[in-house]
Amino acid sequence: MSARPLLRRVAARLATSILVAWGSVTTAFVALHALPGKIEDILAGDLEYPGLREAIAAEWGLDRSLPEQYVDFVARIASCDFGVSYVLRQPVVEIVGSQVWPTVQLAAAAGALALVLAVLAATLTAGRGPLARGVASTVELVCASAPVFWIGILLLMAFSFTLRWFPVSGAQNWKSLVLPAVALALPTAGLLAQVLREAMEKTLEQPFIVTARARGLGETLIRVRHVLRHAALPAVTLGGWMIGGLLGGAVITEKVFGRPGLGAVTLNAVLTHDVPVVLAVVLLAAFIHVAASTLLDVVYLAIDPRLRAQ
Amino acid sequence: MTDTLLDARIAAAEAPARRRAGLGHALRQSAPLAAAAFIAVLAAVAIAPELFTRADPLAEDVMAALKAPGAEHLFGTDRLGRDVFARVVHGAQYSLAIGLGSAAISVVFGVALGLLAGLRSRLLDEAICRLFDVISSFPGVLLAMLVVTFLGAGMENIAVAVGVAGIPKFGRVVRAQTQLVRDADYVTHAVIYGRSRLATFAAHLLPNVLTAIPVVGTVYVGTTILAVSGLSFLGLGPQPPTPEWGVMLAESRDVLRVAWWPSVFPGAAITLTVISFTVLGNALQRRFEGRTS
Amino acid sequence: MIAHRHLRRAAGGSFLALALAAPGAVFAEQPKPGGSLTFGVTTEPACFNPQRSEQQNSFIVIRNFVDSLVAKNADGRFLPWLATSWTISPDGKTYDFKLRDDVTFHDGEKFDAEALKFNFDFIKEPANTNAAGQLLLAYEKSEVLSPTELRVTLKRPDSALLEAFSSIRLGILSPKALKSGDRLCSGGPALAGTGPFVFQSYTRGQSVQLKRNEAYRWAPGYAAHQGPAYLDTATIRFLPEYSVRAGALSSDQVDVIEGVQPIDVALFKGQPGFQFLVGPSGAQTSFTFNINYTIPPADDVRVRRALRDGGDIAGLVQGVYLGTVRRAWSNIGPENPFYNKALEGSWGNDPKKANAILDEAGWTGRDAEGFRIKDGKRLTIEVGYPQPFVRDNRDVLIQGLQAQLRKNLGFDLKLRIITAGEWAQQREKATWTIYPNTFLPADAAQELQSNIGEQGFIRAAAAKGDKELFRLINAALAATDVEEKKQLVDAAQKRAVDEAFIVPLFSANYQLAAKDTVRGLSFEAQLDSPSSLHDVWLASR
Amino acid sequence: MSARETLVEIEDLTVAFGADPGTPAVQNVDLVVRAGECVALVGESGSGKSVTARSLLGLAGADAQMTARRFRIAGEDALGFDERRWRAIRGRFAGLVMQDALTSLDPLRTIGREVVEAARHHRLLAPRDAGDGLVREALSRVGVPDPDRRARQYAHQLSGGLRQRALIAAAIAGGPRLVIADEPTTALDAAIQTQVVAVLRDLVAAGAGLLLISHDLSVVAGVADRVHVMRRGRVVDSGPTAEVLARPRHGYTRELIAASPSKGSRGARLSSARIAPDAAGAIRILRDPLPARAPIGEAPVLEASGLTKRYAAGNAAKAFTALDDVSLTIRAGEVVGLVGESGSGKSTLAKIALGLLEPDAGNVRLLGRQWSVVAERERRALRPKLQYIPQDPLSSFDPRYRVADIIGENLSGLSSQARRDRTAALLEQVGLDHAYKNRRPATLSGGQRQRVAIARALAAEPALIICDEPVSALDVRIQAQVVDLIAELQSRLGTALLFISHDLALVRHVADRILILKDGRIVEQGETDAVFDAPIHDYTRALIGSIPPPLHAEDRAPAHP
Repeated sequence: MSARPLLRRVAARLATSILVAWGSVTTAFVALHALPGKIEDILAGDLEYPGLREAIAAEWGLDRSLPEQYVDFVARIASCDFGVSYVLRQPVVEIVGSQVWPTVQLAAAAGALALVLAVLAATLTAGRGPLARGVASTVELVCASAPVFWIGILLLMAFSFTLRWFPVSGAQNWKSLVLPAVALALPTAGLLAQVLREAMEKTLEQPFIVTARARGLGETLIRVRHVLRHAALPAVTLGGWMIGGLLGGAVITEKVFGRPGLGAVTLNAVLTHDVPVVLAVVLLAAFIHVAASTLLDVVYLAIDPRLRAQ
Repeated sequence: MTDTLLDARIAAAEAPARRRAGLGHALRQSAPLAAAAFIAVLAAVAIAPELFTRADPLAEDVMAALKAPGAEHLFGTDRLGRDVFARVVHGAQYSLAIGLGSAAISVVFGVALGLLAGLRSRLLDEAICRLFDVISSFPGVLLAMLVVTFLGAGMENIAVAVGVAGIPKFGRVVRAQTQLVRDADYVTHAVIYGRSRLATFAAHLLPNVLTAIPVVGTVYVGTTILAVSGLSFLGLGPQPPTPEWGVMLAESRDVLRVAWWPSVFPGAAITLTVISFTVLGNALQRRFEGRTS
Repeated sequence: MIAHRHLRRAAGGSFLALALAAPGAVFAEQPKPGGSLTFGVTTEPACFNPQRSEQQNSFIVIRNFVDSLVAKNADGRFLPWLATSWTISPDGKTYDFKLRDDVTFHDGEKFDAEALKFNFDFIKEPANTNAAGQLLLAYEKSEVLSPTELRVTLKRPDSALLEAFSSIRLGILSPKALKSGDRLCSGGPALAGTGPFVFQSYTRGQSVQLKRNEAYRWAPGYAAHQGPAYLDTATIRFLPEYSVRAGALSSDQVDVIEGVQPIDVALFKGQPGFQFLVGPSGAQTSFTFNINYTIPPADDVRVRRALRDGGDIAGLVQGVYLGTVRRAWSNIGPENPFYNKALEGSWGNDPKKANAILDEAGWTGRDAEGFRIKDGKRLTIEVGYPQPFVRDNRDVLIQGLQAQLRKNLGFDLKLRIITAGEWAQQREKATWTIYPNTFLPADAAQELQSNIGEQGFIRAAAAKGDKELFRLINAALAATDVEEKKQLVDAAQKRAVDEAFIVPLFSANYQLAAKDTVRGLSFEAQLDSPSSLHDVWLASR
Repeated sequence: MSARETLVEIEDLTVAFGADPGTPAVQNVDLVVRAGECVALVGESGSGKSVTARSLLGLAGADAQMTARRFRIAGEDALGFDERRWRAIRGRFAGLVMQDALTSLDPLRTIGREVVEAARHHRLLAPRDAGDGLVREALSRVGVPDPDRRARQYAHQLSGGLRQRALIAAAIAGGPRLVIADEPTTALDAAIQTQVVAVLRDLVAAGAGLLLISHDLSVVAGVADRVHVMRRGRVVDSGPTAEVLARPRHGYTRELIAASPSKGSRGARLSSARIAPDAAGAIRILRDPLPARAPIGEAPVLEASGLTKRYAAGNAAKAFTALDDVSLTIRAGEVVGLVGESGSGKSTLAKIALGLLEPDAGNVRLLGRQWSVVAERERRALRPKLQYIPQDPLSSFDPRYRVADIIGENLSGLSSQARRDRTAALLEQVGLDHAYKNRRPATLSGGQRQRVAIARALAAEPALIICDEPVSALDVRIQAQVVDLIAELQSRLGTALLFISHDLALVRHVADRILILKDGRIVEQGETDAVFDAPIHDYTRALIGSIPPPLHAEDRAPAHP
């Protein structure tokens, strides 16, 4: 009963992601050709060697007709061949591939932390006294409104430079993950906690909560067993956006903390006009985003039986 | 009718865990006012920064570099001896301009596409929704980076990039709102009165869809300012010596160990601005929702 | 035959700083092998292949696993390295090198005349797209005379050739590695040189792992010791942020860092437990504004001179760098034997005169913002600074000059951070206006040629360039006599400064901060940058 | 009766809330509930009945301040209960059944888990017992067929009646001796109401004490042993049910009794009803008549024939026929009642009649002209002649509009002055003060909103108004006022009405003719009295049987012997 709509949704999601990939690849192709200047120059980016432009022209088949080039371009990217970074003179897949893990690690740690913080904050303060709510929502608002890099800088100032609890940079061990993850998590946590609490308070006013109380359930049990699941629904809806935010935020956070990862690679690529690398990173991020959204859809369906029935 | 008040109060009392007067209530009331006031001041600062500081935000004095905040320099000086207060004050215009500019892009295109999707054929709706899906699949920061790679760094370019990234956010709100209004009983009623389609569109649909925009837009301007400051921080936005807040933070990062003030004040400015827009937007949202339900 | 030609250089020099920084009682200790060291550097090389890399900071890493044919000493002399000796024909067109016979590459291949010839021919071949090809413009061919003898023939005399052979950019790699294809940029053991360390692994975004080359017996002539390096292993960590690097050293996460920003110097200089070392400013050019004098308003020498003299460069350099670098008078580094010392004090910081010549040039009007105007146009020139090269607070210095010119002259010096690609395009079309740079270490005449010569940044508009300057530089490059070369290089520097084709700003140098237990740190004369870690050892505390 | 155990014993209960303790929500309430009896609390929304009921579970609210001279639950003094003690009471000693099972059962949990929760929480199950047996038993007890399958389903997958039973099952699964049912039947169709009431009655018969809360006296009349009528936080009338109904002491109780529509109220104003005791102490109801009605015309206003509407779903099995060959005619000045349960096709029929939906087959003519299956452009000129009064007027008001705008919107082609005058006249006509023209609808009460909706419909001077459950969301007295208003205006203006309702008594009060709709078909139609007195179709009979008996004795007596 529940499998079919689920499959349908996943299938729709996958179709969307293929569309996303195709759309962005096409956009990239059009952009490459629409930009002023020769494609060789755009792709060569920073550097210039004798013979480089000719090599690029050969590799990209620039002597052929546009439709041929387009088909070739799409086919290459479909087979995960993003070509060679002419700036770094390495296959793009290797460059990007080697940097995915630290970024995913950071984003995942921050996401998990944000989730824990938000759930704690919301569960402890939803529907409670005005003071607790006031304090919590103010803190959340500040967290959600402060730039992630500023939070990072403040954390560095306090815990690294002054207290020396955590290393200043790098990705050597768990300790070096703490501050970046916290910096990245706080804005997300702030936002998520707001949404969660709002949802929890709405849920707490629902009749079935009264029913549950009337069965003798204690406040904590009610929050954990009944309220949290309902509050999770709007939070899950927010999830896709959050993943995008975490990935984007990771780029900035990595810069602040001098962490390796996609951030450093991408930023360098942007600044050196390394189009193949930027393109690959952006497409990869979109792919991760779509995959995660699909997963969230499944989670949503798992939580809410009402949707499964449709 | 005298008992309506009492009835309402009792009804309120019967709903458990409802928000009532108290500190939270007072905050709820006064915070939007404070936020609106802050934004008003910010707008004034952006329009006429000279009225608020006589110091030149670009005037350097390396001999007076990194002076701590004090009577002479309210927010201290940065590593080139520039007055941080003057730079923060002059920075307001950039944040507001880029924030509003990119929000405007999102709004204009989002509203147009959202209305089209909400009103027109299923096919068009589907096409526009997929377009939104495509755009929103890219994390905003990375989309902006792609734009910068092609078009180069600069204020206009990141405003465009962030604006484009925000189109789906807006478009979806407008589309949902359009569908909501389209199917609302009061639009059906306009048919019952014998109103023409165009008249209904003008009298009910458009106004009710558009009233949602300032609400969403206000919060969104805050989000945009945040996004833009991040891109500036990465060096993709306005270039030094522009006293843009994100740029100031990027510049002052190196001296953080010895001087907190060049980092803390612009950061606080961004945060307060974003908070103000969020608080004001949320207050508008509550009023908006209160009116419709 | 002229063997081992060299220039005697002035006393003093860069190593003074070294001596000053090293605390006493160090010299009594004996070097001790073993241990590992972590070195925090500013820049993650885009490419580890020396023949391709154009990033000066990449050479700090590469030097550890790549050797050169000859070694340039701090006094300017060339010393043996992989070549034990060499002779140069009187016409300056034929070089005969005698090679060591005991050298092997990290991949086990033997180093011999054949391998050397392969390297040169490989670099020279345009299809291989090697940046180092620029250094072999005069190269015609090589002949293997015997396994230990190679004859290099030039198309024309090139006074910069030995300098080029001492450069890491012509570092020698295993022919097998070169033949293996395009992957050398990403490092790893495949990038087989002959250096004191083997490139073990590279983690992008983080670090490079180096391991001692146990077979190493061929240290350069200037090395403090022969035989294998002292350290077992070394880790190079990429820490691009100033504060992060300084923090990493002070919190014991690394042993040595490179690139210390002025305000952080006090953290280490003279502090117990730390040492602070300043490298020479001789090999690379000074940080200099190169002005495109073919485009208005900079085609008017009065505008250029006003730009040159309108600000207090010495004061700015002091203010920004807090005494850690010197203000520059020429674009050739002050510790370079070809430095024109006579230029010192000959220009700069004369706003009064600068104003007068601008008035004279017709820039008499003022607009609402106080900038000078002429025929309704503002007196404005843009500095286009490519982002990848922005470092060391150099943008800050430019902003300082910008503010002064605005205040003193009403001169609108714009700073725009551009992309490297944009710079490349500007250069191709000669549409750039001011290009600020320091140039890779090379022979002084070669440096002049690459910057302000016919082949320099202005090459696309060379027809409109300064013929006298071009003549001096070309002649210097071809000169076989050192004294003659020195005179020509001096004259070229003087012309460039007098005509304000350039505005030299400061002489860059490398700075190292390290724990005081790290011994044997030094700088390589040919590069100005830290030498390989071959001589470095760790003292017990 | 005195032998029975006293479950709840309350004297002089006052409940106030933190914000203003000066005006308590409940004042001086006395209440006793014994095992095996049903006690009802009746009152309008806001009367304090729910607060009273919930205070028995300690659930009046976090900032509720309770005082009482006596407050004994399960024989203990509950004023001193701490939260833990209360929790031991809830679900174990007393179970709570609320109004809407769809929202009162956690929609994300299966019925089984909801039912078993109280028992498990109070450790009534062996640790390893999954509780399947208990669930099965509880569901069977309230008459849920196929309990094992239902236990695996979610609330939204059950029909309204089953859901409500499941909710009751969840409340009694812990074996409580006291069941508190707060409006347990309000949202249900009449027939299902009857069934649920029967389940509750069974509980009482089995020995449980039942506290039944309702706004509808007629619902409790058949179940409750004793009734307390509450108003503004106070009990104004109480006693054995028959006693209270027969001799209501308080004016309010009388109003409640008199205001409910019935056969006897036809042609009279509901809200004018007064109760006067006769010499024997029994009550008599006096009502003012409505204005004389214009005779019903011969010309049909609306003629529909053979209307059929099918909805296709994703698969053929789910496709259903909403309307099947429905024909009806409404003549000028006639009031036609349309009765049917939810899902019977009432709304579809209304939409087709309104020209908002095209039938798959069949035809509608309005005032002799083709109305269905034509372009909207062609309908437009005729639109003013057919108006609509919805159940929930608020959603039919543009949220940006004020009252005057809402009414004015239906006054096209008038000068602004004329429009203002007409609006004022219409407001007066529907009994709203002129000052209301600047109010926003969200600030109006339910009755006032419905008056605005009526004024808006009248503004177009229609020949026919379709009233779709116009008063079902209102309290009895307000309902009476609005029904009176509609009836009065109908009488005076001679507008035909199609009056759609699930409330048979109400339809009987207003309609000349009645149509019974079931599963998309008209199963019975005819003159109102004829249908009520001699129903032909089984379904009609069942429907009529499910009407609670009239509250007042006078109406209970057969009018047509």
